Amino acid sequence: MEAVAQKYKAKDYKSELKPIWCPGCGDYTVLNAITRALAELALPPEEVAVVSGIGCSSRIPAYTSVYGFHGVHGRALPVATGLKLARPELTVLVTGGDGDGFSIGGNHFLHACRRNVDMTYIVMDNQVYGMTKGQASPTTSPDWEGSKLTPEGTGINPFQPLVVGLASGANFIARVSSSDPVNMAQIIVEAIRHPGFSLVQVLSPCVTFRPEQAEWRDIVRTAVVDYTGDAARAARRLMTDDGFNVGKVLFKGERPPFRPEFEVTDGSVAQLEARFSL
Amino acid sequence: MEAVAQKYKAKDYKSELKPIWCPGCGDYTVLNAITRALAELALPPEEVAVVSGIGCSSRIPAYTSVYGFHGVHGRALPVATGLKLARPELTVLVTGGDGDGFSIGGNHFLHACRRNVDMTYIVMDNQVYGMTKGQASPTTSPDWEGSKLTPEGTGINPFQPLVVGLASGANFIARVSSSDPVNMAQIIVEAIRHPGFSLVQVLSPCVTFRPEQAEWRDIVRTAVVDYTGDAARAARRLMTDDGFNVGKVLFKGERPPFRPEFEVTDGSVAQLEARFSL
Amino acid sequence: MTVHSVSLVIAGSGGAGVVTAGSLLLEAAANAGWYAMMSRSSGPQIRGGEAAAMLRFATEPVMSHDDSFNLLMAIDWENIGRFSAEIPMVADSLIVGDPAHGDAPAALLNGKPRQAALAMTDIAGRIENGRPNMVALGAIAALIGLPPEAMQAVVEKNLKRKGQAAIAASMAAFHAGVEAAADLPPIPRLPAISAAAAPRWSITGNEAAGLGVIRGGVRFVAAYPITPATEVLEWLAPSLAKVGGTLVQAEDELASINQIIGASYGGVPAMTATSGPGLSLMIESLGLAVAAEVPLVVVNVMRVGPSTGIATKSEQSDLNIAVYGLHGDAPHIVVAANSVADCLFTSQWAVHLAEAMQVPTIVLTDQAMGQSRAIIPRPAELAFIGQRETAKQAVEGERYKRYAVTASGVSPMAIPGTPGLTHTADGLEHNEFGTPSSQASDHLAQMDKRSRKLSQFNYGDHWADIEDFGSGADDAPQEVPLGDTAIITWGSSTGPAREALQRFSDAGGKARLISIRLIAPVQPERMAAALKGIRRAVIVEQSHSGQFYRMLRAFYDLPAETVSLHQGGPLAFGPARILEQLNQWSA
Amino acid sequence: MTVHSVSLVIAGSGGAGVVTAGSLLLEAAANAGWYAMMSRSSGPQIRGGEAAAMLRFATEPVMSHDDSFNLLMAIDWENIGRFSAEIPMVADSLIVGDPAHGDAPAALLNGKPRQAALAMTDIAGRIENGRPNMVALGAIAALIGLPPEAMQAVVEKNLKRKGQAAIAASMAAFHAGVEAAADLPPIPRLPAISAAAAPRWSITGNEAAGLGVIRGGVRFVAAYPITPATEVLEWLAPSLAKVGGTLVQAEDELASINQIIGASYGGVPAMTATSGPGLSLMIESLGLAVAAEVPLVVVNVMRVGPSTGIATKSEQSDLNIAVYGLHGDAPHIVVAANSVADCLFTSQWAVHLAEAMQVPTIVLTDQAMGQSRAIIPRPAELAFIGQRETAKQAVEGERYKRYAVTASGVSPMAIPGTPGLTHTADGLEHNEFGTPSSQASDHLAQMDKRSRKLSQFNYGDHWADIEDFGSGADDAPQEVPLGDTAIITWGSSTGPAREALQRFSDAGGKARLISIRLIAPVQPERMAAALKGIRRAVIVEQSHSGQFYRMLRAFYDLPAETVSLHQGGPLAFGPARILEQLNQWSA
Ligand SMILES: Cc1ncc(C[n+]2csc(CCOP(=O)(O)OP(=O)(O)O)c2C)c(N)n1
Ligand SMILES: Cc1ncc(C[n+]2csc(CCOP(=O)(O)OP(=O)(O)O)c2C)c(N)n1
Ligand code: SF4
Ligand code: SF4
Ligand SMILES: [Mg+2]
Ligand SMILES: [Mg+2]
Repeated sequence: MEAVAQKYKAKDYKSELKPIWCPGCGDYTVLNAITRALAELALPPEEVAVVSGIGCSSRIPAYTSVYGFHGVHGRALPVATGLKLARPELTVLVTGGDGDGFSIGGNHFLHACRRNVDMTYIVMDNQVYGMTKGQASPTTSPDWEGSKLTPEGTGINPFQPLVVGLASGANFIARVSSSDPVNMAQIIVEAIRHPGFSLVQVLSPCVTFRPEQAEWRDIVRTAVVDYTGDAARAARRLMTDDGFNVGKVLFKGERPPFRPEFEVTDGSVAQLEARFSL
Repeated sequence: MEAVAQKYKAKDYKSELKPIWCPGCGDYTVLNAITRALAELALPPEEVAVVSGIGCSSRIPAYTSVYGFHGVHGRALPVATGLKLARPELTVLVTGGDGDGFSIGGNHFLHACRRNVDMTYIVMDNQVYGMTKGQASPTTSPDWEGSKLTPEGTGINPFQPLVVGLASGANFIARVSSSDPVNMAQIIVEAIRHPGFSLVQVLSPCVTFRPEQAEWRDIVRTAVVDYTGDAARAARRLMTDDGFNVGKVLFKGERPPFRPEFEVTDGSVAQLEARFSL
Repeated sequence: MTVHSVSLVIAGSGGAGVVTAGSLLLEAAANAGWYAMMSRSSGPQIRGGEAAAMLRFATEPVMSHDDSFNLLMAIDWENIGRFSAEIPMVADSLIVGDPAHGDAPAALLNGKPRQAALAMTDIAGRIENGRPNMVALGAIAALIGLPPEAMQAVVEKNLKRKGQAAIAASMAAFHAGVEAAADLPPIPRLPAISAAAAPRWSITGNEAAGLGVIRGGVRFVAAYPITPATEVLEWLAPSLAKVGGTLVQAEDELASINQIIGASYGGVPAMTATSGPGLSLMIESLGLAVAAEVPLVVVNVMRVGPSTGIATKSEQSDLNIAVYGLHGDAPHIVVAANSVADCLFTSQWAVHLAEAMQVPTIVLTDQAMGQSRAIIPRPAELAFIGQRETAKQAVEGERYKRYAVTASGVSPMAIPGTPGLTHTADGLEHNEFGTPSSQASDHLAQMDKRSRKLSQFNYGDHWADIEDFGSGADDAPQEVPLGDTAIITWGSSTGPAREALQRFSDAGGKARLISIRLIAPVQPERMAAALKGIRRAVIVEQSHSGQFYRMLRAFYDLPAETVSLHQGGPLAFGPARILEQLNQWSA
Repeated sequence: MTVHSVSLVIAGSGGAGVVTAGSLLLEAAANAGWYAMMSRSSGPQIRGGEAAAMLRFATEPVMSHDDSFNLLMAIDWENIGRFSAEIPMVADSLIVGDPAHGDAPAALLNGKPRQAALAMTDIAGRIENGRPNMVALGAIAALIGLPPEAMQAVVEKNLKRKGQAAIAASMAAFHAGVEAAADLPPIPRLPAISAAAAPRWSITGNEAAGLGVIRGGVRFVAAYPITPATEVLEWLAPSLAKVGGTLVQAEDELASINQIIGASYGGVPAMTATSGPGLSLMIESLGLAVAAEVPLVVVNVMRVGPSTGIATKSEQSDLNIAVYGLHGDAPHIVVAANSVADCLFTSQWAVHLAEAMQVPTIVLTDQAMGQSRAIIPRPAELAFIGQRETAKQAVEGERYKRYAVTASGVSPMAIPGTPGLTHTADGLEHNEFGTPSSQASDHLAQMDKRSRKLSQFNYGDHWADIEDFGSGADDAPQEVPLGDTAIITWGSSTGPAREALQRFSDAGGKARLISIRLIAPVQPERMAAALKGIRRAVIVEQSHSGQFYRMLRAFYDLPAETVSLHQGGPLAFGPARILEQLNQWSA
């Protein structure tokens, strides 16, 4: 970011609360990137809201200094939808995990992509339920035997968030790695700026229950192609990639965001009542 | 179907109950096609189960003579999943509507595709909530103004069931029209025979709340290309088609169905208890 | 013979236009200066099929259906027998059928009603574009004393777009029916009332609930359709648009409840409407609204349970889930409307309560009142506007306490957009700042606060409708009741209870009605005052297990002699059954 | 000074191995012929952070924690003050800390406990591979009278894989701790018991619940993780595999409840486990299981509510949702375990009840018992195996009635695969065949049947544990109780209540314990018998609003003098608070 004095610094968007996260958790970087992005956008903290569900990653709101809402497991997107529709002038971010967003919250994910309300959804994908101490999430590979709940592995193909997001109509799709917070901040800036529903998948390792994810840092590579606006083409790309192409926007759509008409006529409650009058 | 005497006739799979459907409803044809398909497969009625949620289309089970389960709105797929996993020898069908399956039931749809349990899901898509008297469903076009709930149209892009099904891992995908019950029956036969999760979208008009769908009969055309087993290619095709290519299988995958190991060792409850003994 | 009220049913299959005929009659009754109520019943078919419109007309506002009907006018008989339990016909009753359609089904004849024939098809056939249902209406009008002018005005209004010829044809059929009625045996008639009567509305309970929340200030609604609540939402969609609000259709009830949580957190009063199955799905997030202290209103239009039950029929059996359904100790508000008209008051009041206390509020209505249309006196203006205590200004050097422990239990809420007061609202247990805490002391402080704000609020007299019946009864209930007997009831059972009490007092009895509107939090002191001097009570409700009775037992001291009258839906209590209990005591 | 029980806490931060130390101690205690119970508490961090292991040792089975602890052994002090409310230290108590880590936090000193120093770090440092927590264990063993051999055996077993050197190092540190304890002030000691004592198990409540359902016949489990129920599922996953069953991880609780409905409809007894938020999401489909009459078991391990509340702490506040949470009138079964050991009995019984009556059954346990490990006497074999009444053979010329109205209310169920008995199970109201019906008569018949099957079942003596305390008390409760006082309680509150009664009777008092296991359906006749001769009752529960008390009031006739002792979580009732109430009466 530029050297000139900014109106806000990243730390202006941080609260004093000490995260409950394990040392080394990828989510620290995400918190940093979000605060950097907000500083870059110079948004007054009171005009930003961060909404989340439940999970380690869903703890983000309270660690920021903006308005936060920490709801129940899997329901962050509808809360954010209601908030943004009722208060279109706010900048609304949603943060959460792969379990919160793609397991219990899968239906809202589908319909949020489809509805295309102007908000940015940042999913910290660690391919595990961290908060409940290490069970397989939808993005976990079928042969991971680290969970007591599925000691032989789940045997189920992983959920592909970006492909499903695209198929459902997300208007902006990117994948980033928590090992590159500066790039992540830039992509979040873009995501927030892009109208409609923006989806940012963050590869954010869980050092405690998936220690092998420390390797991600070395596996990830910057995606070679630039984004496309053609959904069918993006779909083919995403369906054939291995999940480690990061650092770039992968799809940008042009659909106008959903914003119901607040057709403020000169109507009054009295007029509504008149219709019942005999 | 063949002229030789069959073990079962389609009518053997019908119950005596008179459907509550409106005269002309597309669902009558679907009921016929399902019973034809079962006859073709010569499955003993007691070895078949049809599971559904709530909606006009979800009434199918009671109109058949097989085992039926009519559950709550949106939850047919998990019921069927539990049933099939517990009783792998049964043939399990799931029938329902676009609202039941893609609105309230969307999350189970995603995960059923992904989990790939061996069953066949037949969705009667009429782009409306028939049972509750005509509201927009996820597949309704954004500018349909026929619902009092969304008198200006929903303004939301329609859900693309086959694209999302494919993106989530469905192992067999087809689209058929209720105007061609013979073809539909054949495709249902194929779907049942194909291992894993099979998705059959039926364009099944709601004559009451979407009378304009009477035109579908004339609009639909038999898909020109044959199915592919390449998901990325299928995705591109499905994302660019207009939804009226019917009568053919569109995708067939080779993923083995999910069937948890019932590792029946010589284990006994006593052995489990021994682990607590001091 | 003129009476206070006349009850009749118009029934027929499919295209018979039963409901249209009923609606015309209702409107005509209003023109005649009467009050009226109309409910509907129909077969299982999605569209078409048999239907019955049950109407009651009276010279005073109609609160309930009668125990039986004076008249059944059957356009045809197809499957009409299916309604027999809902339309009791007694010896005095008159069944009129069209000979062209054969005989009345036996199921309708158990009470040995009188029978008569009206050749509706024939008569209509003789008039160009004449329809049997208009002939039926003519006969009905003649039988019950409805002036033809009253119908003329309605037909003109409703058929205006179809042109003069259509109006003429309809009225010709109507008048032919009036004439033909001369040959029919009489049924009770209502006296005509001056048309200059008090101003009146025609409204359903579902519309009234929608209007109520708009009056209360709701401007964001999330919707997922479900019978019999859909009309609340369908009425709201275009109406909200007219007053600067919006309705969004959600993907399911989990989404709709969370959308309104989001909107309300954003400062816009919000609501949704649903029925039992949908309410079940909202339970977890209602708890979130309790813990995070987000005001909202859920109108739950009850239908027959359990599970999918009977979607189109009424029962008062969601009391338990509404009051006790949330996990943990989760204080919230439950209010119940007790008539079509009261749907307006109660839902408006609900917005006021929710906003004032930052708490989710469930409004219970039911299919019987929600889908019934009534002619009611024009409702009063109400002062209940949602008014949330907000924090507007940061205090220098002080960190904002979203969940400040205050004497009232209400903590001023900062709305996003307010500088200096950013915070995170949380469903996890938290301290005053909203920071998650697992300390017993924080849990206790917040639990106390969340229950205190409800217990200390002044609900005024609205907690219940208390009415004394019997000579000497005044408008306002007396300090000491006239008799020593009370009916305690709620919701839709209030109408029949009121009517039973009216009959009881007409026969010289004295008793008190207590119809509870504020179901939770309970009001033991107010109840004790209302029960002072009461020795005997009968608890009336439409639930198989007596949910209301059990709840009263749990929280109130009831008179030593208390009888629980409960029955599951869909049949409502007739006033007679309640009266029987009262009479038993006075015998 | 030897006593019946000794209570102690081991606390420390992060890697201090507090929980490991506690577990070793627990096992060693078993070797010494003692009984024991261990619960845990930890800070908000996902991993690491401060932790405390609370242990109580006794010569008889341990039912509850004591009011205070005899000893706190702190490996270090970091954030340990946070536990002060959970680990009351009184004047008699001894706090032992390591001088290397400074002073004890003030929050722990309110009760003015004695303090002493033990240089664990130093001592351990002098031993190769010596660890401070083993030094602590040595000191504890010496203080409470645990024979070193008992620990030797445990260390050998647990470190076998690490080799002889590791064992030697650990035992060296342990013995150094034993020696160093000579300088510490004394605390109460337990007498050693012959190792040839009755056979014993070491088990947690969550494991016991898992074992119970497997014993009852469950072979299909659907799972969605949630604290503090996850261990039930994690224990079941590999265990089911060993007995020919299976566990499937579902996408959410809506899916898990419906998966088990499907499996059970398929004839395989099925269950899931969850906690408050998950139970909320299952509510709608529990109603489906009621209406469609599908047996299943849900083990709900309660945590602090409302909403997400405090996931890791205990409260008895899901009683309401479990009993009343379903919409409509939806009769089902709710049972509650009242100790770690009883989790086994009650969950096994639950499978039996669910299958016998084709009804969903909720088992309530809680975090306190679910996540506590206890040394218990080996549980008895139980005859409760799920046995469903099935229809096996079509009757010529008769259509199968899935929902036949029978005297018992139970209708023989045809399992898919059975020829000639195909039918559709339905959550819509239906007639006997299962055909949807909106007739009041069908609704009533099915409602009656569904409630009759629960009310007519013979639950035997298991509905409650009834125990008389006081001289003359026998094993079996007397026809007429010894005293005129009773404690009525349930679940985790039973342990402290039992202990209070023990102390009360040790001091010459007489009173009765009624711990209700069968929460719903209620058993008014059995309760009336149990309360015969009782004039005073105290109701004990861990809920802010007194849910259990209100439920008792709603359904039972309680003694005229009834006191409700209720408090929200996470702090459990100490026996002393209950005893105080008893003493107040006897004074
Ligand atoms: C209704 C409900 N079900 C289950 C839980 C338990 N739970 C809390 S967080 C979580 C999973 C979190 O996983 P993810 O979203 O991937 O977040 P992470 O902790 O990995 O960042 C679960 C299952 C809950 N809080 N509520
Ligand atoms: C939890 C719940 N919410 C809402 C409903 C009301 N409902 C019944 S069917 C239905 C929609 C059915 O639409 P679809 O699945 O497309 O079936 P169709 O009638 O069009 O065949 C709805 C919303 C319900 N029964 N349960
Ligand atoms: S458990 Fe995993 S996801 Fe959670 S805080 Fe620790 S490292 Fe991060
Ligand atoms: S309403 Fe539509 S979907 Fe339902 S039965 Fe009638 S035509 Fe079919
Ligand atoms: Mg995760
Ligand atoms: Mg549909």
